[in-house]
Amino acid sequence: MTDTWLLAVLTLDATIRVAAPLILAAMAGLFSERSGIVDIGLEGKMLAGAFAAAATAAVTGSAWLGLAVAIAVSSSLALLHGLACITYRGNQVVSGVAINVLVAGLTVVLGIAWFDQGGQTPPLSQAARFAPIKLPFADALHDIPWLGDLYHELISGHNLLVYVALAAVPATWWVVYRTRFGLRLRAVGETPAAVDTAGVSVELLRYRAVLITGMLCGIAGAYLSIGQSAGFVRDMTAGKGYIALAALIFGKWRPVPALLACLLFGFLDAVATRLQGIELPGIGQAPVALIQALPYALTVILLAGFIGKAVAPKAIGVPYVKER
Amino acid sequence: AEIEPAVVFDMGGKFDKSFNEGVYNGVEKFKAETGIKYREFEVTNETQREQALARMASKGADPVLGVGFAQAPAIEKVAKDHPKTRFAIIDAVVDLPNVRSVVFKEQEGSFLVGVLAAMASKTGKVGFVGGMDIPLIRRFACGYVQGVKHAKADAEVYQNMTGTTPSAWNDPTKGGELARSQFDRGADVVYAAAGGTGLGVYQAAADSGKLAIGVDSNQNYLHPGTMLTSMLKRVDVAAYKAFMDAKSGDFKTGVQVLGLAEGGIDWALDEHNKKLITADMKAAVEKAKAGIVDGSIKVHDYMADNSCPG
Amino acid sequence: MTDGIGAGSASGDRARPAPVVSRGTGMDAVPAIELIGISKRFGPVHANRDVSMTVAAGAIHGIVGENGAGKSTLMSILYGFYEADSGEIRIDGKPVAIHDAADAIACGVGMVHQHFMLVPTFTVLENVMLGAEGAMLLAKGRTAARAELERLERDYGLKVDPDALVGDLPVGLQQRVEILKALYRGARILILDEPTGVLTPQETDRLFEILRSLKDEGVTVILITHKLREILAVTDTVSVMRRGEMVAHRPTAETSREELAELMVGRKVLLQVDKAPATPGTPVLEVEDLRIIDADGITRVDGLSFTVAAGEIVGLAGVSGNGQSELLEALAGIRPIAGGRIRIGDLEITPGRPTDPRTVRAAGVGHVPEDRHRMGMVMPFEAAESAILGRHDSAAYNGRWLMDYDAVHANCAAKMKAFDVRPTEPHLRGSLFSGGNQQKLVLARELDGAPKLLLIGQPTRGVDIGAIEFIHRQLVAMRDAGAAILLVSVELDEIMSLADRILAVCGGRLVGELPADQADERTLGLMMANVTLEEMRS
Amino acid sequence: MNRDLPRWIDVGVIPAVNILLAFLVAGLVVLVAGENPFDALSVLVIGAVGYEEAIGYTLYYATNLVFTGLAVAVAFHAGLFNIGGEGQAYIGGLGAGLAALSLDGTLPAWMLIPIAMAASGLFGAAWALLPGWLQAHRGSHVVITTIMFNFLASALMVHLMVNVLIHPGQMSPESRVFAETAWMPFLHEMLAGVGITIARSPLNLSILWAAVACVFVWLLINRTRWGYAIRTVGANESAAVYGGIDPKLVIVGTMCISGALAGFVGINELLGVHHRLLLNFTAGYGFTGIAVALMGRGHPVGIVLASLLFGALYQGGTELDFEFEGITRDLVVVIQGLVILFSGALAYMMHPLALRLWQRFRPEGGR
Ligand SMILES: Nc1ncnc2c1ncn2[C@@H]1O[C@H](COP(=O)(O)OP(=O)(O)OP(=O)(O)O)[C@@H](O)[C@H]1O
Ligand SMILES: Nc1ncnc2c1ncn2[C@@H]1O[C@H](COP(=O)(O)OP(=O)(O)OP(=O)(O)O)[C@@H](O)[C@H]1O
Ligand SMILES: [Mg+2]
Ligand SMILES: [Mg+2]
Repeated sequence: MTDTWLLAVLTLDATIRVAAPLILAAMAGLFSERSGIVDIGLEGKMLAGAFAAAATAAVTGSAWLGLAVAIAVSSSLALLHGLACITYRGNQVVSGVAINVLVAGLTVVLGIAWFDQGGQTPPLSQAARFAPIKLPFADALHDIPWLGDLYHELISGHNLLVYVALAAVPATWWVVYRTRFGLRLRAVGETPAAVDTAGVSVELLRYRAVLITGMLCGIAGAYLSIGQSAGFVRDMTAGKGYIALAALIFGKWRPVPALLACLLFGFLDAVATRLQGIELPGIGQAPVALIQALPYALTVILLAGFIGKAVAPKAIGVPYVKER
Repeated sequence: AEIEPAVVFDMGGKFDKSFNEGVYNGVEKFKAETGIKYREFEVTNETQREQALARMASKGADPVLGVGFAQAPAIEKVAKDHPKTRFAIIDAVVDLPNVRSVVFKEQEGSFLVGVLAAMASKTGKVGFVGGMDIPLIRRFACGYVQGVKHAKADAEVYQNMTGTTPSAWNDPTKGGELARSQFDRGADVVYAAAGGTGLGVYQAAADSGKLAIGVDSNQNYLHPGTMLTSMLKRVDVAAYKAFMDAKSGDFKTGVQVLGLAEGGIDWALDEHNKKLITADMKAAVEKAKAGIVDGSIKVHDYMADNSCPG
Repeated sequence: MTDGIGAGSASGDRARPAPVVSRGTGMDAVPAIELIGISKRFGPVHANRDVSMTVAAGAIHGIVGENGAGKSTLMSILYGFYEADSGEIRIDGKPVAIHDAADAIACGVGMVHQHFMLVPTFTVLENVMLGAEGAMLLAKGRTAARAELERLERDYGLKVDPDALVGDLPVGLQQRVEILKALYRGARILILDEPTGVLTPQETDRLFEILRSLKDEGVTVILITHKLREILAVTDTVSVMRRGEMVAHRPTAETSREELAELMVGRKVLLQVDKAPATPGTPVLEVEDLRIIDADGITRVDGLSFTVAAGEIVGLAGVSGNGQSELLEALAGIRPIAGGRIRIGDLEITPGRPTDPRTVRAAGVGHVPEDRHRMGMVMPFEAAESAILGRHDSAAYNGRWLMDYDAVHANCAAKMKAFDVRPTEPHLRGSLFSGGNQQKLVLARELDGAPKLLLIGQPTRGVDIGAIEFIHRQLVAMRDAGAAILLVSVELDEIMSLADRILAVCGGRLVGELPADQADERTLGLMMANVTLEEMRS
Repeated sequence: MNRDLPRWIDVGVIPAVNILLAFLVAGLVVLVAGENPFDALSVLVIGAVGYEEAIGYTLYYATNLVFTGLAVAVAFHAGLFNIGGEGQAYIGGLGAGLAALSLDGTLPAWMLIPIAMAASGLFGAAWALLPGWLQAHRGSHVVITTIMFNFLASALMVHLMVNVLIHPGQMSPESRVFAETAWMPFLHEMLAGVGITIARSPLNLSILWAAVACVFVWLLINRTRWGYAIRTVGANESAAVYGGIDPKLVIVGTMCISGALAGFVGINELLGVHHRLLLNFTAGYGFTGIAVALMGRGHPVGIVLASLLFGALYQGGTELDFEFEGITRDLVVVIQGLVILFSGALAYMMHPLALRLWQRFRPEGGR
């Protein structure tokens, strides 16, 4: 029984680890998309952040510097996206795709030029990473039945950025629903003209939104390369940006549902991992590919069955032009 | 005249820390020793394999080395078109008069590290992380399982494959998660045959204080203290020899099957892992090795009948 | 482009002007607004050409002009939404530089736009606060805003539930929110662009009361409208624009509808529809006990029965949101019905036998939708393509596989000529035509092929009087040719002058029926408020 | 966008300047990588279009991109963002492969090839059908479902190739080679048949099919009532309903057409080049198709031009990789990204400047 419980707790633990970058990226996307700027480029910004973090950490040996540079690099890409979409009113999807492609190539080119390891950064020492944090009393409380495991395994023992990811959700919620900036943000994604006629600059507002997106993506990237792993390898985001985007849409562009969607993706992934090779009653050992397809198939089913129509912010994807 | 060797790496890229990198190390060694430069190319899509090989051949390169089973059809075509050029392919058999095919008995090496894994495990549970669910990887897994059971009949082996897209070979985060999922279920030694993905597996083992087993190249140095050993597949030697033989004029074509007996497959013991390998373990593994070499231990090859016993 | 506005103000005077001293007095006082030589181009279009205008403080000033005359553009410049290419703006006698809406707000200018600038997913309170939240955190500003809203409600009688979602409000209330927004920002000058286009007579009367009380408080009001009756009713002075130029200024007391109409259009306009009495034939449309329930489960039409016969125009009068829109859509086959029966010629529609717009159209029905932007046209399409919407399958436009675009264009050009759509350019994008011309195009399409039954919603919304005259003449001609016409309009004037019979609806039910010659505004207004004829008599 | 600029500047000069800018920045990256940008550029250009074989490869890559680009564009006209081109191409290839494998022993080429082509279209369409249906009837966002279907497609393919279709006794998960009756003729072979010799390349008859597809898409979208319906649904769904068009039907139908177009990649890759079923032959063409469609502004002519540009980059990039020590395949990806950035996302960046220059220097007239 307790073994099963422990396994369940550990599965949830894995869920959180897997979901953390998705959560950060989904919150990132939320700011941009709520302001009316489509962001297919979450993937690229995350990848750039991952590379910047690992490269900096490898050179300086400091995880914190790595994080800072990741945020800076990802933010500059976000500003580039802003320049293309807000100032020059380019196609937002194209801009996002451009950033993804550019970063996929550039990280490797620079990686080879700087480290000469085929685009990888050197493996990082413990000090250059965000190590797991043991929360107070984690060991002392470990022996309490049920809750001890829960606290020790699930709540304690993650690296700092996991907690940042989890904190990002209430923070996002608070900013979006409780602050002046949030009010304007929500308005500019629905009816930019209303914001404009209210005497607030649509462009500035959107720039600020994409900047926040960039910062959060940078953290997500740093999580991948100097939190969860110990170095950068090419294309290490492996589609997480797209999954985060899917979670955002799944969550109808709202922080808490988006969080739940990320956790769901993480959970399905964690469960599928654990189902590989296990004899299923009645079926026998399911083909590996079937198990691997499970999270994606379930997402489609859930989407079709339970989630109503996702209504995007109305002005999304449309450059704001006064003189129509 | 001096030979003009060329190598075409496969999609993992020459710095994949395992298979392709092994070849890279081999040809680099050749370059360092002979001072002869070689041409190289890393393919990125299916079509480029043939294009690259043909290009090398028509530019006068000889011999041309193809890395990985996926290049077999391309080599076959190009070798037919360039009967004067000598080709070598690693991990596949191409039956042409001007092609040297080098294949390895990965199952044997996997068997050995399986033995080590079973002995090092305190829980009696060990893990395997493969890249993609393809025959070659199943061969690794199958040999490994046999080795584990050989040393500890009641041991359990968890197997995971990383994914279904090419990124499965290059997804260390996923690899780390897979390893952790096996640790969660009680495994304390994990063997990875997944290219770059393996890096995440080893890292996860290092982070959780469990043991990991490297593959292809000697990866013990990556995490001294938690890398139990590495299953060596001497593609570096195969590559080196292909070039060297061509240089010295005794490049033989035909199939070379390299196993423990031929020294093409081995396990790694060096300063990074010698603390982890007890005398018992060393004895057991050497015994198994001898048994395999002399035929008293038969390691089943998955590819022989597409199935794995037990 | 060129040196913005405010040549006179060296340093872009952004300070808020001193409070108006002279309140609503004579012409001798400093005018609240002076626009001097304003010009604005949109690409090749000269929307404003050297326009000048003066509005006295505390006055209600009207602006009239045809569609596309440049009224909205001029006001948008005053509000900082567009920047003029050249010209000067003075407020309270002082030159000001207005580069954006924030400048305008700082100068005490507020504007209620023709198309509302509201966030439909926000509450009234949030909409009012937007851009003037007061503090970083909303909670604080919210309390303050609530108090201020209450004050405005008291002072001006502007009542709205601050916590209602704007998207759920009827347009009349939405407009009130717009006015509240302006006042909340301390507007001393309020611009209203076609505010009455979407209002019922009662709502319009309420609005005018509000405008008058604003005037009493010293607020200067500029009112753009196509309805000359309203100009005469509420304004003090009026300016007329034509083709981007200012053509006349008049004190309202010294002018007349006829003069204004002529100034606007440049020719004499018939303000009254003259039509012969109807000679109704057999019923074409029969509606029996119809019930419609919308997607949210609300009953929109509740047991409605009526008929429309060939050769008559039946007007459906009602405050908007009382089921007329749903009724029209159901009759057109767009919306399923929940109960009852509809018969159009041989076509019978019941809940068990639903239909679709194609079938209905094939049965000889033309449908001019209430909202040309949402349904009537596809704005990014070229006009010719919008002109075949719903008929794109017809053999006239199709070969065996491919469409015959020559026919499509030729047909559109013919329609444009027949309905005087300007410019006569079938290749031009639909969105580039003015509202009136878009409306004429939709009408041309739906009147094509002599439909047996015409369903018409708000045929002249936002359309200038020249076009209105034309559209009304077309409808009467259709009727005389034997078509059955069901006319839904919030414009009582329009219904009374066009319809032969008038049905009043309220809450999805029929309140009563009147022959047009017995209808007057008061009776109809009461009926629309659910007072039956019997109740009126007793 | 700009009514004041003459067309030749708008669609001629400005895009050229944008591409120039992209290459300028790419040149800087080459410099960082330690090579001479001018040498690199000349290798890139010559490698892409400098000799027959290169042109063949460029056109062969472009063929794939035309299919996926058209697929994205068609869906876009209906307001649908089909990210699933990759999966649809994959499954389309499966269709072509299954047809070839099961019929190549019995049918002559003139029957087999059309059947295999049809199968690729049908399978691709089928893979897009469900996302389309879910969007139309359940409101599931097609962006998410098509992403998921990409993953599902690759899982399905790995399973089939490893467990079912693999040619026994070989390492790689590949089917047996099709009989020659299922081979789409190579262009160099066809021309050799009529006495013209050109260099060998993977270029095959599929390119004609791509041309047919372009014409088909243009006619469909711009000259048929179905295209009219597709565009109406894309531009204004309630207007479509008003006009008697059933958006659900249009959405499902459009997704199927889109999926079929993407599925045709299978013709070029499997029937045309590899002549067997294998893994990962789609190589990202589905994703590049998004960029192609958007840069081509959804118009077949634009898509062809964008495909040629990207095809040239693929091929010229391979050449770069061959020729330079310091340049790897990744630099080519960078150049692609820059091209998408400058001539796609920042396409309007030059407009204000161009407008100012034009107004100052235009031949005659003026205000
Ligand atoms: N945003 C815009 N972009 C381009 N041209 C515009 C724009 N707005 C207006 N125009 C042009 O300016 C002219 C004047 O438009 P404006 O909206 O000021 O007319 P209006 O008098 O308000 O008309 P209506 O009575 O229909 O509201 C139009 O005919 C149109 O050609
Ligand atoms: N994209 C555009 N480019 C040029 N002119 C435009 C554009 N959009 C609108 N206009 C012009 O702006 C003017 C006002 O536009 P608007 O949409 O307000 O039309 P309208 O006549 O007021 O119709 P409605 O009453 O239906 O809103 C119209 O004359 C129209 O020609
Ligand atoms: Mg207007
Ligand atoms: Mg108007």
